[in-house]
Amino acid sequence: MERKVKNIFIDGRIEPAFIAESISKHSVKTTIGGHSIFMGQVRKDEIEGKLVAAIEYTAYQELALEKMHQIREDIFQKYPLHCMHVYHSLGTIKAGEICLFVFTSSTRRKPAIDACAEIVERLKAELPIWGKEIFEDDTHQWKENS
Amino acid sequence: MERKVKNIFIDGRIEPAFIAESISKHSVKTTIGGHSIFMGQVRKDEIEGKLVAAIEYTAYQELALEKMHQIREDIFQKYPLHCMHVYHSLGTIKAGEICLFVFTSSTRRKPAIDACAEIVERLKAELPIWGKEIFEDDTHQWKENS
Amino acid sequence: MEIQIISFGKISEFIAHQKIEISDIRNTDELKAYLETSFPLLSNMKYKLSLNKDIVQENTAISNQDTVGIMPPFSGG
Amino acid sequence: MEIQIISFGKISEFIAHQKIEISDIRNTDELKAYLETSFPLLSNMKYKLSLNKDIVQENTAISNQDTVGIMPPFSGG
Repeated sequence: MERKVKNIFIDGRIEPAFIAESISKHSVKTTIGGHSIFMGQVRKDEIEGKLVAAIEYTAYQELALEKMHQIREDIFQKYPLHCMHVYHSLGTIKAGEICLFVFTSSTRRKPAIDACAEIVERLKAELPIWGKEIFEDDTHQWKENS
Repeated sequence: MERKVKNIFIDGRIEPAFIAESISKHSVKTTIGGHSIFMGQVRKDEIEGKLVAAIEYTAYQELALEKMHQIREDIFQKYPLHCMHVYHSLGTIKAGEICLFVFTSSTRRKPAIDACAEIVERLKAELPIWGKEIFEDDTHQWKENS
Repeated sequence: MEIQIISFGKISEFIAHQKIEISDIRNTDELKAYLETSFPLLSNMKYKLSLNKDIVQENTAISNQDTVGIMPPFSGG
Repeated sequence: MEIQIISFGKISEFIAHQKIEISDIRNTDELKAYLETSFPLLSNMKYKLSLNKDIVQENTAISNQDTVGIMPPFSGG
């Protein structure tokens, strides 16, 4: 069993060009028939009259990567995937920018679609990552996943 | 009720750069929190010892666009989406290239994910589109969705 | 009356687009029987008809100048 | 013995990273009670502990030089 723990953290926003590059790399994998992608984007939520300007993400990185490694192994056990890529931003991500990118690929469409959805759920529930919502007036509140 | 029937057909493969551009355009829509994407990629399947080199797609375009319009309306009725984009290739798409791109966005993740999966299912079942699998020796067979 | 026949996918390999003159065919069920006699390969296949811009779900009357599509199972996506 | 305390998210605003000397605390349940007394804000919050590189699921023995993380509910993604 391989014990290579992959890094998932990226400083700052995830660029659409990075996503395109990631998609491009799969054109040589000609047993893939379906790709599923989920992206999280920072919302300009209004909370008690104040607008969210950005979310500042921090993580307990060591623990998060260890946990993500377990999730990865579980998902590969459960679904016949060719590829699985996960990236999460750290630092300040402005409203409208992308902070999460999950990408799965399989021969037929269903495993990619189901695995992608399950990774997003597990990642939100299990990874020690915290988002601090920074309002336009520089006050803040801590986000909580429901 | 708007009666604008959008075109979904693209000549040739769908470029990763086109997908990136489509993602970028959503950064101004700051009520979006989640994006879901499905992409279909042409597989180099082996069928009775021969490898698929490409799929040539044709469609009954008028009918397909009409049907897609109905699917679009059904999906917007059923899910609280901000955006929905669908593109399907026509013509010859080589193994490893992308022939389908479905992109949905919503405030929270679940509607985008569920709608995207449902659009893919309905599109495959209901749109009059045909794929001719062209083998490396230039013979062919017609694909059938299971 | 005259109707336009268009065909797709696998079926386009043995039924060309064509105008046909029909006299005693009034609806899509009758047209199916006619087509399967004229093009025997069709009788062993799964296919659907379209009538103008709709997929035919049940037997439907045909009018002069209608366009009928003959469509094998879909395989988009 | 001495343990290292690290804190995250909202909790990092009132508990700084620190080394603490504990004599009569042997496990994570006892540590929780100690932390909630020392930092009263904590007793009104949902939080989890980590011990070294694991999230604490049940009462676990603590050893000298362990690292304990205090983590509010996650909000990644």
